[in-house]
Amino acid sequence: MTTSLLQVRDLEKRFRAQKSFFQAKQYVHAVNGVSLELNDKETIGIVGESGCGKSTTGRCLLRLIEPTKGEILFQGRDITKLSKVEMNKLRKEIQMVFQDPMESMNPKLTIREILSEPLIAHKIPKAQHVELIVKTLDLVGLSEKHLFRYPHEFSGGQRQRIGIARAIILRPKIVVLDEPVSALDVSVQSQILNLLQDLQEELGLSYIFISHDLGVVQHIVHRIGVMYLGEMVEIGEKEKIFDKPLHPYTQALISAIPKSDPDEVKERIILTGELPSPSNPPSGCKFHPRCMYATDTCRSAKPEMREVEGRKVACHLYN
Amino acid sequence: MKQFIINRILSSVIVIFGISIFSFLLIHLIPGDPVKIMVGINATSEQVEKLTHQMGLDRPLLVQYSHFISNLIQGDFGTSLKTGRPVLTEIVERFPETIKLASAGMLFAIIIGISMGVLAARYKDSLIDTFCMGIATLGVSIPSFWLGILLVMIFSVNLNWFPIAEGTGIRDVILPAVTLGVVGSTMISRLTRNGMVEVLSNDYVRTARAKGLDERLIVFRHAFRNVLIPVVTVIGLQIAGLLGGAVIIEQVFNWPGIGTLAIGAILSRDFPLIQGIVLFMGVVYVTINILVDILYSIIDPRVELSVKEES
Amino acid sequence: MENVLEVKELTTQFKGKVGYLTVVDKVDFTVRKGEVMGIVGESGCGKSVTSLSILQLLDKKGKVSGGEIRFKDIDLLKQGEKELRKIRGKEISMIFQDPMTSLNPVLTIGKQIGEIIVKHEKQKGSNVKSKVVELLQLVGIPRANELFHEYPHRLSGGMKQRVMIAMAIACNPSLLIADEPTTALDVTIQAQILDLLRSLKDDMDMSILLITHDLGVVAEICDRVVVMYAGQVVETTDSRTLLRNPRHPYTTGLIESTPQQSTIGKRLKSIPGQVPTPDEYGMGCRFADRCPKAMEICNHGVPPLLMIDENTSCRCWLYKEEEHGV
Amino acid sequence: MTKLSEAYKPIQARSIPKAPLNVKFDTLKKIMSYKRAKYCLAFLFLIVIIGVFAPILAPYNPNKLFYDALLQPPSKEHLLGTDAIGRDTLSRLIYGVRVTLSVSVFALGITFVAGTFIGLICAYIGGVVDNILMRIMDILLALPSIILALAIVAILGPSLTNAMLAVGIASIPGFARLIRGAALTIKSSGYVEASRSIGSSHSWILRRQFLPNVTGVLIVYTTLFIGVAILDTAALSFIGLGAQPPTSEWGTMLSEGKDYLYEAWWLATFPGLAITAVVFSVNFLGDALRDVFDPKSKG
Repeated sequence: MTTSLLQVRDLEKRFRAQKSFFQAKQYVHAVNGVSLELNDKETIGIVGESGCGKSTTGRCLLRLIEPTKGEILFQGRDITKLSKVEMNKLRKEIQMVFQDPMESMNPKLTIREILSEPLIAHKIPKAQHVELIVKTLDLVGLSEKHLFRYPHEFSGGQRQRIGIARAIILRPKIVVLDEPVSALDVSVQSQILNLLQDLQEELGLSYIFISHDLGVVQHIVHRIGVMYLGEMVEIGEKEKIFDKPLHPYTQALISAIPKSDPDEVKERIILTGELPSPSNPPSGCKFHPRCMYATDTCRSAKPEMREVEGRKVACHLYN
Repeated sequence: MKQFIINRILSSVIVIFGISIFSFLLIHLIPGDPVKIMVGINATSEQVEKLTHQMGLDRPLLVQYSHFISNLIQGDFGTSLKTGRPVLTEIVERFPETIKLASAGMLFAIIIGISMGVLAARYKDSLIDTFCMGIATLGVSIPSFWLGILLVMIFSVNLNWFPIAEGTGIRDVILPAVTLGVVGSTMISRLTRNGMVEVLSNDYVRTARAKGLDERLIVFRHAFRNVLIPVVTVIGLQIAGLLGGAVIIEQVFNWPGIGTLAIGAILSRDFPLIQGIVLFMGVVYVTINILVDILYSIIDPRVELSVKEES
Repeated sequence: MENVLEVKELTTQFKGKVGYLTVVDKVDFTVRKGEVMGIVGESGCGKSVTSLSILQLLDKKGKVSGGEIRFKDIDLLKQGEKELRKIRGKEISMIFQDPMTSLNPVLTIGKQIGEIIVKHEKQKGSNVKSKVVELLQLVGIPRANELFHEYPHRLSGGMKQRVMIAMAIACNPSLLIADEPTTALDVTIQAQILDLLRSLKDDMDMSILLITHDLGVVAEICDRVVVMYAGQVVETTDSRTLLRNPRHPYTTGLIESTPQQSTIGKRLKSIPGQVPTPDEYGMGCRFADRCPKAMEICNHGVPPLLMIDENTSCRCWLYKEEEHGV
Repeated sequence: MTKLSEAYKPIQARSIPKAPLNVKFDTLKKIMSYKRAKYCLAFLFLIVIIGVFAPILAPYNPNKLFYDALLQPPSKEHLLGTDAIGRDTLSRLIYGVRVTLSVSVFALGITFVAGTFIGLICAYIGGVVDNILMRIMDILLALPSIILALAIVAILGPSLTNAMLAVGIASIPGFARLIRGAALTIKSSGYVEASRSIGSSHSWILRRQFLPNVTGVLIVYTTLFIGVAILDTAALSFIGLGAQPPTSEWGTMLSEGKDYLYEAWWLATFPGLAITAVVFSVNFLGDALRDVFDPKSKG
């Protein structure tokens, strides 16, 4: 047995897409055979473009969306097999921060009520509530004077701080961060990223950081997984992947990170074509229509994930 | 597109089937013995038995229903107890009058509604806007039958422009149509106004402006079709309202349409006729809605895209 | 080099709850022939309003209340609606941030591109169609002939933005204003669109005014840049100097708070607080509250925008007129 | 931001602010800040008062016949005139408030309870239950609501109680559908998802996330349906299928007045005016409420 905090094996999520009552059922594979591991006090980034299934993966880990197949082992226990009540209890250990803090907070509740919700849900004695809430507000850089305000009275950055406070108030082991800074301005974004790093150190959190922005991801994560059309194409240590990306898609993604240094702007790989629709994915390797190295094998056979140069990659180039 | 229309028709068939069950059950939902109510208190038990047998009410429910349906398919809606004539004949005789009234009302509603809405949107937040929207709120608040009475008082009794007559000619249809139209126009004018205001603030209108197009072209080519999308839906719903409203308005103007027929049937407890009318109105309404939806899919190219997703 | 567009002291106000709020405050910049000029800033700094003010496409609540916008030899602010319509789409065209909502959902792509040719080039019938197909091919849209009759919802975001670009270049404009053209798109698609814009600019000899919040995009494509903060220009210079040697503390903060290769493993610098809203603008420098180098004087007066070397001007009390010897 | 280590120090020393008392009255204040809403509320309140104190306020017994004053135009003795059998119109109008209000409130009650129940059940449970219930609603919606009401009156027989039932039942499908739509929006909202991710129980989510947000919608739709209920019951009475003479009901009064358009204009004017005024202010109030609860759909 490994000692990983969280282990995901062959996670699969299918959605049913039905155009009408009278048509045959169709399935969309939003997530297809994703495996990953998360260690204690580690951050793993899941990156990819829209429709690659990164958010669905994140939601499956909390069973906000029920996975179709696969195992999710949290401290060795398969949480997909838990009953709903048991799962609810376990949510104390795995929390989530959402992309749009305004959307994810009930506009009719005050900050105090929003932050008490996890405490009530997990039956923390009422006497401790205020103390915990104020402490947590302090941790995220807000203060008790904000307690009785409503979400719309805050700026975007402050709202995201509240979102983070709600997620860490129970001192969970894992926080799933779904595009936590995408809606924010650059200067505020860096405040939040720093806060997340501080909290990780202080509270010993593990993060699953979902983002489309490789620039942000490379700054904050330890390991990184790249997804394309529901599948993991490359996963491993951040340094290894950024120094020498192996999968052609990872290469393209990394070269597409806008460089702030004008002299660094040079050779970049511009992918041709569009993202195919997940409901009608290409055969073989799903990336082949946009890949400059595609061969006949890529068109017909799906590449297996294998260990290459210290990371795992799914590409026929490395057989 | 074709797929969409076929789907739409198929689902309507299910709805019509449901309506047939509802109208069939009408007679069975009556508290007590429906036959006794129909023949009156003074009837002998022999008479009751005879009618019960004649209407097939002594057979099992399912048999009755299959009988009911097979008769319907052959165009047999039953026989009116009061006049002894086939129900379908009674309805078909009166229906054109109601259609005449409702379509004249609809026409009026659309003309008044859309022009008031466009006017209000054009002069948004001005006195004109407040006035038009005030009228619209008044229009939904005023009982249609009272409006009818008012119009008669003013235009027939006092001014004598439209004398009260028993006919159903063009001159006679004006007042009832205006009555119906005012009520129908309110929703349309509101929606047109709000739709127009919203559409004009959309990104693609800004794009059109950035292209250097004339304001007229922007309003009519770019904005108006988008405004029509919700308006058409409401017009579809309004048709139902108008058919229903016509029932009441017919009473005010002594109009010999379906409404008068229905009320007479209810007062004289002529159940076969009531069943027939309910069923008939349902079918008419469903048919109108199919037409509206088809129109809708022509205006809005996105409808076919409504893919249902479930986990 | 010849200037295509000169904006002088542009001031735009919006109707607020109490009176008018100045959202764009005396903004100056020029766009030269054949260059890409960037306007950078965070949300709420007035960069989009500036771009909309040029063609006077602001909604009813906003109005340009002062300044001059000189395009070629005319002042756009002195033109009537009718004259402006001849310029919009023909001489100056625009593309917007969200291609999903910027195309009319009920009109075909062919019609939407075609109408601009009908309007400005007075072409008709099959001429229009062949021109539209040509444009679609030019912006890299496959199956242009089929797509002519399609509705926008059938296209992906990247493709829609290409359609917007085709529309914008239809009449060979001298200036293209692109308001956050890649923000709503995926990274790989973003790279495609920037590449397309760059090559079109060279081929068609037009200038581009590019509004963005992303310094990466600036490095990628812009020749010169204006940095805006709270409705004012705080720094103008060429993009290389800006990124290498930022003068204004805000620019410095912005660059340092962007995560990049060099920051890995380090703590990101960040600017405390947030951008003030127009009703919060005080008497002094609008950045003073958040500025690490704030001095006493910063709270008392708005610093002037000073030329501090040949091609750089900066709005900050740290720089004095004497230093550059003008 | 305070230093992290400091944040872990005990905090007894600090005073925790108390919740300001007025927090919960915000909504009411907001409603009152709309001028027209305030006037409408005041008017409706007045109407209710009139209904409650009808015996004191009405100058005469509504059913008292003044044989020497048939079809009298408005005068000092009879402010709004008398009808064909000599009853005082004003007194009948005042007593009519009682009938109209109670009937429409009961009809609305039926719609509200059943409609909300069905709508919420459909939205919350979803799946087959939702499918079946909504198909039934579709079928009922396929009939114009007044036809549906007529059909129900036909089953039950014409009377005021039955008209009330009919109007109430006929509005259920429309109401249920609106509620279901609103509830589905809330159900798929980010904050309900966030609640689930926190591990809150079903009942908690229902109580604290779902209900507070659905109440606004409920209040708005309910006000809008009051108008419909008043109009429909009056219509049924008008065509003789609702309140039966000699009940003082506004619709019935109109239908009686309709026969004397040439002789007595006041008979058909005042009851209509009364209905319009009440419905108008209810609708105006509804509009204002919609602005308060849903700033997006400005009307």
